[in-house]
Amino acid sequence: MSILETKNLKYTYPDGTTAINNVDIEINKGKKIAFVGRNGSGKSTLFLLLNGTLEPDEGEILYHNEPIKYDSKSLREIRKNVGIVFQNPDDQIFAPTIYQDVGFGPTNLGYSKDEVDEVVNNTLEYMGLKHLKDKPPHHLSGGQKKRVAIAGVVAMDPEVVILDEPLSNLDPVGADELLDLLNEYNHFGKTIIISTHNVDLAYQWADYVYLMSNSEVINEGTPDDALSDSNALKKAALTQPTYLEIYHELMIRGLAHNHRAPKDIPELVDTLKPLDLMWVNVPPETKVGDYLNL
Amino acid sequence: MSILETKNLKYTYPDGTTAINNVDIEINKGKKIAFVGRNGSGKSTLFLLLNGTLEPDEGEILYHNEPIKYDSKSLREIRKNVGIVFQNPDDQIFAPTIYQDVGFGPTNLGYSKDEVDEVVNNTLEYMGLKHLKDKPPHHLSGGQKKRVAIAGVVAMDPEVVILDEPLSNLDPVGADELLDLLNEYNHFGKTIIISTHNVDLAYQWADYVYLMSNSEVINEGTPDDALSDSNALKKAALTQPTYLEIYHELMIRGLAHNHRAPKDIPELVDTLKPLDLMWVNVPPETKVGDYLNL
Amino acid sequence: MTTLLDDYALISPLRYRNNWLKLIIVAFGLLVGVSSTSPVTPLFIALSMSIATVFLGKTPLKLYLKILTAPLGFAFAGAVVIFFFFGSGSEILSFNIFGYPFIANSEGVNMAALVVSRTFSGMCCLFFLAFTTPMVELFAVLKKTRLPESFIELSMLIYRYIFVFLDVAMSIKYAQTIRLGYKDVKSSIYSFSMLVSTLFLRSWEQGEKLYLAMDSRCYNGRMMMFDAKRPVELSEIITASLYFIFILTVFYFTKNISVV
Amino acid sequence: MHIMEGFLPSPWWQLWFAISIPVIMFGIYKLNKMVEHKREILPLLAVAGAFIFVLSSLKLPSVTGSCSHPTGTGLGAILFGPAVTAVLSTIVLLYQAIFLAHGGLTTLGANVFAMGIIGPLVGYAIYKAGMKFNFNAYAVVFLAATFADWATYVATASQLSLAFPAEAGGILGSFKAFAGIFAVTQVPLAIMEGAVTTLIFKYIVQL
Repeated sequence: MSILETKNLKYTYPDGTTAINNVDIEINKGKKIAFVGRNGSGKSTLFLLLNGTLEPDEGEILYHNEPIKYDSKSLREIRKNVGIVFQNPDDQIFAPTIYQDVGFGPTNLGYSKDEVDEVVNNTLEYMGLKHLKDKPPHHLSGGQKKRVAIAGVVAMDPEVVILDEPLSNLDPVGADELLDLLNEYNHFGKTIIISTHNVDLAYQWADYVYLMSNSEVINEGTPDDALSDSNALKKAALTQPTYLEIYHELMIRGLAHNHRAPKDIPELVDTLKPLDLMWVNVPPETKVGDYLNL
Repeated sequence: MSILETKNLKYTYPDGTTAINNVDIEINKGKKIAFVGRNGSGKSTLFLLLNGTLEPDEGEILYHNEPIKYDSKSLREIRKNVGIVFQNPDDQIFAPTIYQDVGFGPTNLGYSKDEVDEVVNNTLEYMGLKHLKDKPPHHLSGGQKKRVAIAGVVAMDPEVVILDEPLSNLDPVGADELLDLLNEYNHFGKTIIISTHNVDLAYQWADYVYLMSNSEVINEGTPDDALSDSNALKKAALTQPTYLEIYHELMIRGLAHNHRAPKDIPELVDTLKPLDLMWVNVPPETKVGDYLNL
Repeated sequence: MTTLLDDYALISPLRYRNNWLKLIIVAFGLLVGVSSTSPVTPLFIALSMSIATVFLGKTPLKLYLKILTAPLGFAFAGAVVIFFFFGSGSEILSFNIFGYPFIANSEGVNMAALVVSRTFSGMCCLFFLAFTTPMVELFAVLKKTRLPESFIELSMLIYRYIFVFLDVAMSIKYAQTIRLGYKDVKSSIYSFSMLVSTLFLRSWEQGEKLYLAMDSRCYNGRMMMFDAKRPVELSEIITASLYFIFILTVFYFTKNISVV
Repeated sequence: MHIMEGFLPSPWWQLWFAISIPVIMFGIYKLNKMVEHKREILPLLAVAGAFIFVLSSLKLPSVTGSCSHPTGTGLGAILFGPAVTAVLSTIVLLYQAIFLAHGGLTTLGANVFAMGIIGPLVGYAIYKAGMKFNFNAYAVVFLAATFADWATYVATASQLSLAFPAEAGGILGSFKAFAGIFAVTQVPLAIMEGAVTTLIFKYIVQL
């Protein structure tokens, strides 16, 4: 079921630079989608178009198969349902305490005081932030701020959550925690869109990948497909995902099974042809007790 | 030859949290050194101690085997020679144009106008920024800003350049360009220190690695040594470098040579036992033309 | 580095006491201090507020003393003027500097002592408030006082961005110091101008991002208020009342005491 | 430098509140109208307020030896008008009192009058007059910001001398003394604030 769709989208900044050109995408419900591309390839602009903050010069955006309208009532509707988490949490957290910040969206949606209280408490609990609720944002670590920024969006109960470079500046533990959280949220049927320049992340995490370069979508498909075309990747100035690259090297040398593309190290090792089950063609002149040179 | 050395260094923030505890390090001339650890493990504080910005509570820092003194003349000397590039370039580019920004340090060193001009032009040339020299910094891309920030430090001709998370927020191309630049600078005999939470980067790039956790150095050595001890890595909440992990998996299954630890994909694939040169022990009952089960 | 008292208030155990009670105590101290006619009562108030801040509020004593010296510069500079120029009465001290006569008389000396003690007392009351009641608690109080909502909203947004920009300012200043930007007066002025300009640009950009962030979360002219329940206990009311009576008694019996 | 808590005796501190409050009320009225008309102004006011605070908390080492600081109100008046700047200054002064122990609560009225009302008014008047006569915009901004800063400190000195008139020469006599300490030392800083504001203004024009 398509939630968001764009048709022939084009957007040019007031100074004349084209930021989005000819973009056709379709976001399906409950999926994990990654937009992969270099900085400046148009990902962030596309996101601002998707929640109606920017208005396209050409083409249209369909939300549940209806074109977005740009009057304030329709915009509220779309912004409630398509939440954006920006890259830098300091740009997004503006209230004096975590509790107030997470409550900002629900309050503006017109929830009653008790409803706001319930939603905020549930969200904070869910995001593992309850103990921080009375703290001001500047007392939090980078990873905690990131989660508060997400909580502020999640509290509005959007259908789609868009995250711009969600793992930037997080260390490995922080990144893992955040991915777990996103996956869990996705399990509840929410659609999640991220942008990243990290092909490994997109390859391991996403259900569907859009490869962007120079304001256009130049490739799309499952991660295996979209991220194995080396011409498209070259155009996007990116390289293959590490595991995929190793797997291809192994395939070329005949060392790997024609297995499905490996997503982690155990899977990668499993693609290797297991030596202890290998059949060897013994040359006719072999004598009993000889060593065989394969 | 040791340029910087710390002995039993300890630093506590005014609010009582210990940021550096019992740190003994030795930085040798012309090396590439990486400090690896999670965010908040003390790397940035250590850097501010190394160039005299913070004064340790206990222990001492030796610069060319002489303890650092904290009078303003000695501090000038140490700051000229130990340059720091912070993580966020926006916080360190403050002049109206790139040219003025890069000239800031040399001017403060008391160079004449002509000398400043020469140094700045050379540095900009070297960093590939010449075409941007009259631009205001806020129009630059992230990668360009990073290079301007480095140019501002390099223009003071320091012996040691310290970079805090140099690759953060750079896309793969930007990251590669920056690493090339750092390696080239290192070839001219400059000592380079970086901090990172990216074990893969430290593993592939550094000559020597310090692993930090909880304000302490918990392991050190060549990247192969320092980053293969899984207990220490676990304590630091990090994982093994990808190539090393795959290599170890292969070793466990007897699929790899006891090769030196691989640093890139070709090296990794080379560690695999080449099947066409493998010696097989043929059991006595084998007949000519049989298939052998290894 | 700039120390903001708010950071200490957030971790003070007194944060969780009733905000109104704290405000009433502070208001009482301020008003009695500023109305007193002898330096004795202000000194009593200063002492009691300091004790409360350091022992009940768990403010580090070293920090408290350091912060306390900051206003003294202003107080003494102002007091010196009053000392020599204000009022009439018997002459106590007089001398000439470069031909200008400096004459201190009893009224001036008394007024100077009074003003210094009032400032001292007022500052200690202010410190008690600042070290035990973080701004996030005061927003709830402001809301209850029916100040216009836009004023409170603006205060809350300013509060948040003060810390963001302080961070930026500190980082830039570090970067400048490391490149020897504050080695002498001339370079300090130059560096400071650039710091301010950069900071302004960053603030301006942040303002645009902030609008974007508020708008994409359906901003409709409403900010959420912090509304913590901080019940007041009977014992606290009794203690506070006893304190008030004590101070008023001191006030009454010492009102005619003067230094000279 | 603002007047410290407890420094102004009755009835002076009440008097300054009485004068400042109506101005602030008018400022809030203007603020509401502005925000209603153009919602994106609120975030800009917020960052401007935070900027003014941070500016005033950055003490300049070794310029005059006193703890003078820039006020930022000249720029505020040019950008948002004096009434709204008065509201911003009030919030900033409140935070300065509570976060930095700089200024005070009973003296808030007096400080708002000096920094939030007189300063912006002087700056705004110079700016408007200069623009009307088509003087060089940068020169006008420089003068407006310089005098907005300086007027703040002259106003502070006046408030102090009104409360503590000298025996010889009365208010004027003590004004000389207070101005010597608080206003004359501020001259270099006021000029600097003017220069920096001009620089900032140049940036804004470019954008």
